[in-house]
Amino acid sequence: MVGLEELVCKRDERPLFAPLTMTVNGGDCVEVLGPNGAGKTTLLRTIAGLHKQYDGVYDCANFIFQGHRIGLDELMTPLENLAWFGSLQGAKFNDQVMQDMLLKVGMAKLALTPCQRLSQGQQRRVAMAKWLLSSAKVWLLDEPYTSLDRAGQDLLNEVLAEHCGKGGVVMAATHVPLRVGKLRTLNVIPSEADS
Amino acid sequence: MFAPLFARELRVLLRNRGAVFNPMAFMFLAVMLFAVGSPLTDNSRAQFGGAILWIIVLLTNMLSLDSLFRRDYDNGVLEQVISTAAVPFVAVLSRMLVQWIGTGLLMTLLAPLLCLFLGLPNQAIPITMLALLLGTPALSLLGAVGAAITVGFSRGGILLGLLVLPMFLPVLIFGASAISQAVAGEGSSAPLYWLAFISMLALTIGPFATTAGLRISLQMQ
Amino acid sequence: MNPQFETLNEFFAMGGHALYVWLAYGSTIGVLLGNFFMLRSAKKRQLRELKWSARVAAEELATENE
Amino acid sequence: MSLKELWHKLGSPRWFYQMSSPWVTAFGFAAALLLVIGVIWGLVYAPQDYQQGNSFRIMYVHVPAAMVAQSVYIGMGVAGFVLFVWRMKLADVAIAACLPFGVMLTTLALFTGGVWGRPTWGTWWEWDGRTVSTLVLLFLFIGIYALREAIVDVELRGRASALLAMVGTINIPVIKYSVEWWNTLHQPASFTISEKPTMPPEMWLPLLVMVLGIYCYAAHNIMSRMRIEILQRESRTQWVRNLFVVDKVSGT
Repeated sequence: MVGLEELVCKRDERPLFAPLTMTVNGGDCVEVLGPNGAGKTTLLRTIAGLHKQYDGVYDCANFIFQGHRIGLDELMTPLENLAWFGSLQGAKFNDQVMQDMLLKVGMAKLALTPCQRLSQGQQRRVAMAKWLLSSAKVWLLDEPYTSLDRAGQDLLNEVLAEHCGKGGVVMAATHVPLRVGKLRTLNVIPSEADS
Repeated sequence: MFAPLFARELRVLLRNRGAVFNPMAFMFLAVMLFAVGSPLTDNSRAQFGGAILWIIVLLTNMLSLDSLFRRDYDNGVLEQVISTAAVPFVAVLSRMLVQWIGTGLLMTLLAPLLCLFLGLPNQAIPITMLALLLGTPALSLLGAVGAAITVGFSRGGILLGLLVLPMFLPVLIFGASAISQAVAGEGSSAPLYWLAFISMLALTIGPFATTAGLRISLQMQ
Repeated sequence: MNPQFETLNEFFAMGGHALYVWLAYGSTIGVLLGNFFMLRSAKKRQLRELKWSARVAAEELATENE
Repeated sequence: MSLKELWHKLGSPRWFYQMSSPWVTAFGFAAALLLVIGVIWGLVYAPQDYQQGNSFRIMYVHVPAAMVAQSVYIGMGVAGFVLFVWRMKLADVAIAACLPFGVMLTTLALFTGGVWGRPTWGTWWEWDGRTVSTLVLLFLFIGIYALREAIVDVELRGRASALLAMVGTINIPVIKYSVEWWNTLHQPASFTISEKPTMPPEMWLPLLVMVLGIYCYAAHNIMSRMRIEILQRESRTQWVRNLFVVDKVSGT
């Protein structure tokens, strides 16, 4: 579902890491590992089509992307954010379904509170509901554990495992080890600093 | 797909009242400064009122453009739009349209008040409103390109002005002369047609260029 | 086609417009020439730098091969 | 060489560097020759204007500068299009080279315009249609310049300035027309300094020579700037190093 072939991301015309080749199939959970500054974020942004400077080939369709920035409008409620996210992809989510998802991530009580009053961790949970609602097969997640509490991290693991179990794909850049059944690793090795 | 996205933007506009209210307050403040700073006689009011009005409209629009994509850029909504939307163009277009509603359309509705404060005769009010209605879309659409390119800089304000104000010049010329011709009691259909043409041209290139500009700016993160 | 001026003095006077004509031509020629020479010196400086770094690179390569 | 081949080769800065060398020299000599002929022709042989007298001769330096400055901007817009659509690196080099030259030429046109305005209008600065168009052109150049200064990443800098140059180029006709229109409304009842349609050949021929001369100068200047820029950007590549290693061997 995701294919990388000799993919090298670049910034300011300089390669960030050694070429990456990988074929990710349905059900795979891929941990993108690498030291700080290796280009994990840039790799995910490239696959999501946000970063355009690269050599090599990649192929990825039907995905969602979760970056450092949560991607919720702080003036709107979680419910409105979810509905908006659906309309971005031309889908219309049923109210009932949205509520179920918010319940699942433990945010049902705050469904009608503007996001600016939610904590970072709570906003992350809302984002999780967003992934669950979308029909995307591939989840590209950048540091998904950030600002989540213990329970939240457990929830995340559960959600990821469930997604992979249904034949979905997760690619996550993280420093916290993922606890998901079948785990694959993609090592991002920074290219030698060219002086 | 357009309707729900457009509705969302409208809702944001209603909740983010500062983004609408502050530029309008600035506009009236600027009108006051002009009126007090230059002792306009009745004659010169009729002569320069249109130009002053349009200059203030231009500056107000430029100020509000700086925040057009700023919030969406900072909170990650923009990268969601560009990466996951089925057609990012539609979302961007609806954002631009709502920006126009919050500035250009509002200014059009407030035009009688502006005319009153600037001492323009009553007979000029309909033409002034029409000129604003036809000319301000060009400001929002062309200005959005500059806003998209500068959104990646933490302080893009002055640069934004430098980029978009030269492109606003035709709107100023035709807009101001539409009003001055109306004041003089002449027909002002020629400048009005031109304003409509410029807005149409801006509509054909603005949204595409803005989306392209946002794609560039998102790579700066 | 004949010269429009009888004497050299007349030519320099430009019919009373000397200041403007010579200012305009002087500034144009000055800018064009100045720009040309500035570019040339920039090019020379760059060539010197590149030659230097090429030599450094070549010597490094030679020591590596030994 | 077919057009398609040429197109592919243009993608390689190295190829441009090697092929441009004789062209730079040729344009340089052509510019020198044409400008010397044009200046002498314009200063000495062209007839006086019946109204403006000898100050009319300023036209021969002012009009070409203004014309070519505008062409340089449009050229930049075309380069922007090429960069945007085909991601051709050379186009970014061209934009980078056009910018300083364009700013310089536009400023020169404004300055000589003012110097010409003093004896004709009685003022150094008049808000004439041409003045305004040229001033807007200068602001358009400065805008792109400022944008390029603000972006660090080479590729993004190129793409952003390409986008802006394209939008600006589309806008230039509208701006020019609107300014002309404005000018006919506000122009005081004095004569305009423009090439009158009745201008006799002995007046416009030197102008033609000067225009061609400035075009050649522009080609020479922009190409040499591009060559410097290419060497700068590719200084780490083997082909640039080889250029100088060979020099050294043949020199010893």
